[in-house]
Amino acid sequence: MRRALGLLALAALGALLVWAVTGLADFGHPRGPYATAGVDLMLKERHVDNTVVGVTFDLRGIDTLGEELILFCAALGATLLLRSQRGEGRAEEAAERSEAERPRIPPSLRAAGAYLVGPTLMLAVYAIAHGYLTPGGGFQGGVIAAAALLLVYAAGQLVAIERVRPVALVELAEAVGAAAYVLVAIGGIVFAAVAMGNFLGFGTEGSLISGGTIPVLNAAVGVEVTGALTLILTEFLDQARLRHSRS
Amino acid sequence: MSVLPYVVAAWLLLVGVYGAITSHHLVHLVICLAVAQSSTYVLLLAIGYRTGGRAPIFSDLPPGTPVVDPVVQALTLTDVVVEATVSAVLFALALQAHRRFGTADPDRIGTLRG
Amino acid sequence: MSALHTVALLAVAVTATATVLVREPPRQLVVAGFFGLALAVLFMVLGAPDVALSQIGVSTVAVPVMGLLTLARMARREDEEDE
Amino acid sequence: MLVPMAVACAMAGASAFTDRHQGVVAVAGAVAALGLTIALLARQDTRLLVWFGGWEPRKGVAVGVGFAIDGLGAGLAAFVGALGVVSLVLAARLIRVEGATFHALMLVFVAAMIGFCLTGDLFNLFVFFELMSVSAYVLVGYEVRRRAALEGALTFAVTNTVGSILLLLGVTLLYGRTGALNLAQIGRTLTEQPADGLVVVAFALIACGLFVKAAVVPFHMWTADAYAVAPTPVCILLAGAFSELGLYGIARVYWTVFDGPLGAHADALRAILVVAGVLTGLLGAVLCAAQHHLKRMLAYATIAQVGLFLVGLGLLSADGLAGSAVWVVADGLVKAALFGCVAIVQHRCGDIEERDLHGRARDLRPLGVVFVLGALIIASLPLNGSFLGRALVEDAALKAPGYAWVPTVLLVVTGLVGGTLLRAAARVFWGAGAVAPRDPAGEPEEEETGDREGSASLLWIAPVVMIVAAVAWGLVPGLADAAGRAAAAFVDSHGYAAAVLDGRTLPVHAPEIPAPGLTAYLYAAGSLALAGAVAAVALARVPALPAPLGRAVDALRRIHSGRPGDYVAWTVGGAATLGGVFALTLL
Repeated sequence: MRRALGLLALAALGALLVWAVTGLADFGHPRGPYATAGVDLMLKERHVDNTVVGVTFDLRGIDTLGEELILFCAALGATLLLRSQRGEGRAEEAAERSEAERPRIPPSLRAAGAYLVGPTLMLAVYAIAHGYLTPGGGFQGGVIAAAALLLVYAAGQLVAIERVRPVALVELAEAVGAAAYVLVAIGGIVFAAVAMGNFLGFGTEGSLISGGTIPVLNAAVGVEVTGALTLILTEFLDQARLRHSRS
Repeated sequence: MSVLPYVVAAWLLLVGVYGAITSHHLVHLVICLAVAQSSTYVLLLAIGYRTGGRAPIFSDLPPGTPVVDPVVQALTLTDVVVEATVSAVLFALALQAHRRFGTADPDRIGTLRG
Repeated sequence: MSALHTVALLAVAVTATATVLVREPPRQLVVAGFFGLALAVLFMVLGAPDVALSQIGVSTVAVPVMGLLTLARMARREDEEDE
Repeated sequence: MLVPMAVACAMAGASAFTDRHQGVVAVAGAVAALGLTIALLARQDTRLLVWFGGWEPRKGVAVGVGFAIDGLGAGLAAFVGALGVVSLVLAARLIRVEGATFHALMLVFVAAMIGFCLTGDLFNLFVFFELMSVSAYVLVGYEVRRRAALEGALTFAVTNTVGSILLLLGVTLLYGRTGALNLAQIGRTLTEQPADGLVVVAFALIACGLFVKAAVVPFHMWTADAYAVAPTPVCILLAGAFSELGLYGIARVYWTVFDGPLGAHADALRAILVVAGVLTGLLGAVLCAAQHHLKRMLAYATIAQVGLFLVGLGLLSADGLAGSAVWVVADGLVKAALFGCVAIVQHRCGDIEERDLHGRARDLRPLGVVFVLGALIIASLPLNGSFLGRALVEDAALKAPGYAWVPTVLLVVTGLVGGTLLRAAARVFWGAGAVAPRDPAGEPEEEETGDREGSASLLWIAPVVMIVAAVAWGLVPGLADAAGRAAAAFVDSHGYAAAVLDGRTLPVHAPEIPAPGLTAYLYAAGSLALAGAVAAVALARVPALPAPLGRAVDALRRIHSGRPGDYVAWTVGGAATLGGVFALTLL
């Protein structure tokens, strides 16, 4: 019954959407002043080559601030939700850890390692080739860093099949997680500080707001993204690694 | 054919939500939501595309070259990160739910009624 | 609207459908990874390298791996309950 | 001007979550937020424009992100700030906080809601929307050890994610049409040509996204599940401001973007919105009356009230909007007080089921008085905020041709809700009536993890203060006129566009706001009487409902299955319906 209702509704919604998109400008002929205005402003007033970065961090910086906060929340939230289930005292954690030696690596994790090596290598190569093009894309940098760590970790998982004692990996995970905490906090604060400087510069145009702040924000975002993603992934990895000692 | 990109975007939304409605596994549910969300990326970028436009990065372009809309790309960047974070939170919830309820089937989870 | 666009778009549509219709979680996550790749290719074609890059990172690597780890945890717990 | 505050909250959050004095830092941050927003409110005469990074509009083209702060937005923001302070103070007593994560999240939550109130940019609206959603998911699921909390958070997150996707699609469509993201700019561009399918569908999508937030039928399913399990401080914020912000978003977007292109069909839209509001109110009231779980009861009461606010807003007139605004604040305060009472009862008795609590809270009778007072205020006891706001809405309804029946609906809904709360109060605090029947659908609820030791004096103060504030709110001199002026400025889309894009301020002629007349007192008396009757009937165990009605209510309750899939299906169904209705009527 639910499926029927859903299909019906989806069909109607789809019809509406198609009806709507026919009202859009033809593909390849965007309307609107914003795009060109943005490009011109970035080039003439900010002298940034990558207009995407320019728009993200200067023209619409406040959006990016909000987005970093979202990331911040998600990192906190994932940690909160995941930590709590083994947060009932270190002793138990120690027990879990001792149990965690020589874990049975589930097939899905091998699949992770196997399937992800390809894309991630491609990603790395692409990133190098692309790095010259965009001086410091915060998100990309952060994501790649996190992904790299992840690949190392996945490799570690694969190695662990050959009875490498995984305690070291757990410790590593804990350490990285702790470090990521600090990274997230610092990234947030730096970003906020710079952004606030930017906003408080309201009125005295050009003084605080120049292409100059863009790289700073970029770096801050990079730090924040790296920290947050690393934190989240590490938490998940801990989950997958630690054995669950209660029913 | 010039509406194909928009139609594809709509299709992504529909198929993703359909998957979410009929899902029997929380992880599957989350991924379906991610698919639905990706419809917004496609729509945004398709709207911003300019025929023959280059990527809006002028380090190797002379100023004045027609480029695609950088604004939508900025918006899409935001959107991508949002999706990642939401997925992370949902996965964490799914994990906890599986621990508490012993099942990953969203329909067999349930203590609240009415 | 070149042939390149058409191919990329269709690839995205197909992989998306597959992602939804493949119901076994581990396999579905792998399919989802390919869906992410298709999206990234489309973004490249649409002249959005930045977005494509972060897209690869997020929906090809981060999200599927989070899912896989979640599944791994779930699977292990079920094993323990069996024991 | 806002953003230093938001950033302060973020930094407080960040630092709070590295050091250990989180509680103090958090409250300080919230107080700072409150101060700033009140400062904003103090100068509500003209619109305050903040262009981030100093990106002023160039030749009437808004290139940057701007906040356009007017009276209503600033007022709501200040209200959110106040609630934030209260709930953070409560949190210090009520919740066993591990680390400072909770406070950090709460601060971000408050900051996001304030930003949502003030922004003048469509995509920025979406960003804050998403920000408050994400922080709210985590906050609702904060007590991870309770199954119900997890389930509530899951359904909440899934449903709202779908909602935000719809919202973003609508935003994208508008950008594709107008190439602008600033609200005023979009509105101005759209008025240049007649509305077509794209505009209508975009409006429908945006409305759906915000309706999910506002818990309007049929997008309301997640609400009770989430509110019933969230920690009480979070409940105060959710029930007091979160839902209402969805409605605020609708009002903001309509009166800046769609007023021009769709203004010609305002009558049809008015009908749609009022009907949706009435449905929401009635459904919420019925389900509220069917509840025995105190927090779920309050959650459904919130849904019912939101429906009534939507009615006031949906009348699409300045005084209706003013009424809703006044009412929202009063109701938020009352809700905070009620949730506070429930928290204390739970704290003492370790239980939250009305039937199990039967008479067990006799030693808390002073609290019971507060609870009863809150119930009476919801049933619009005269001379308080709710009464004033409701009177304004009634006037607006009577002015609008063909809506003379609306006040009756308000009477029924408020009466039913108030009566249910009275019933609960009588049972819990005075042990009146027979023991409630076992609730077929409900299941025993685990205890909430709150520290039992530690004096609850702070807990005691909060509800009293809130209830007093709610009464005092209605007695603020000139409140109605101020609200009327703010609302008039709010609905003046041309003035908004001129102020934002051209920097000109157009004169605003405020409507004549009459003092509550005889009819208002009559309606209030009516709903009070109804409330008393409902409570009496429920307590006297008269077979309250004829069988078919009872079956209908059970069926209604079964629909709220707590399954994400069902909720998503309902959401999409609602979206399709709303879009279809819009397409049929608004073109």
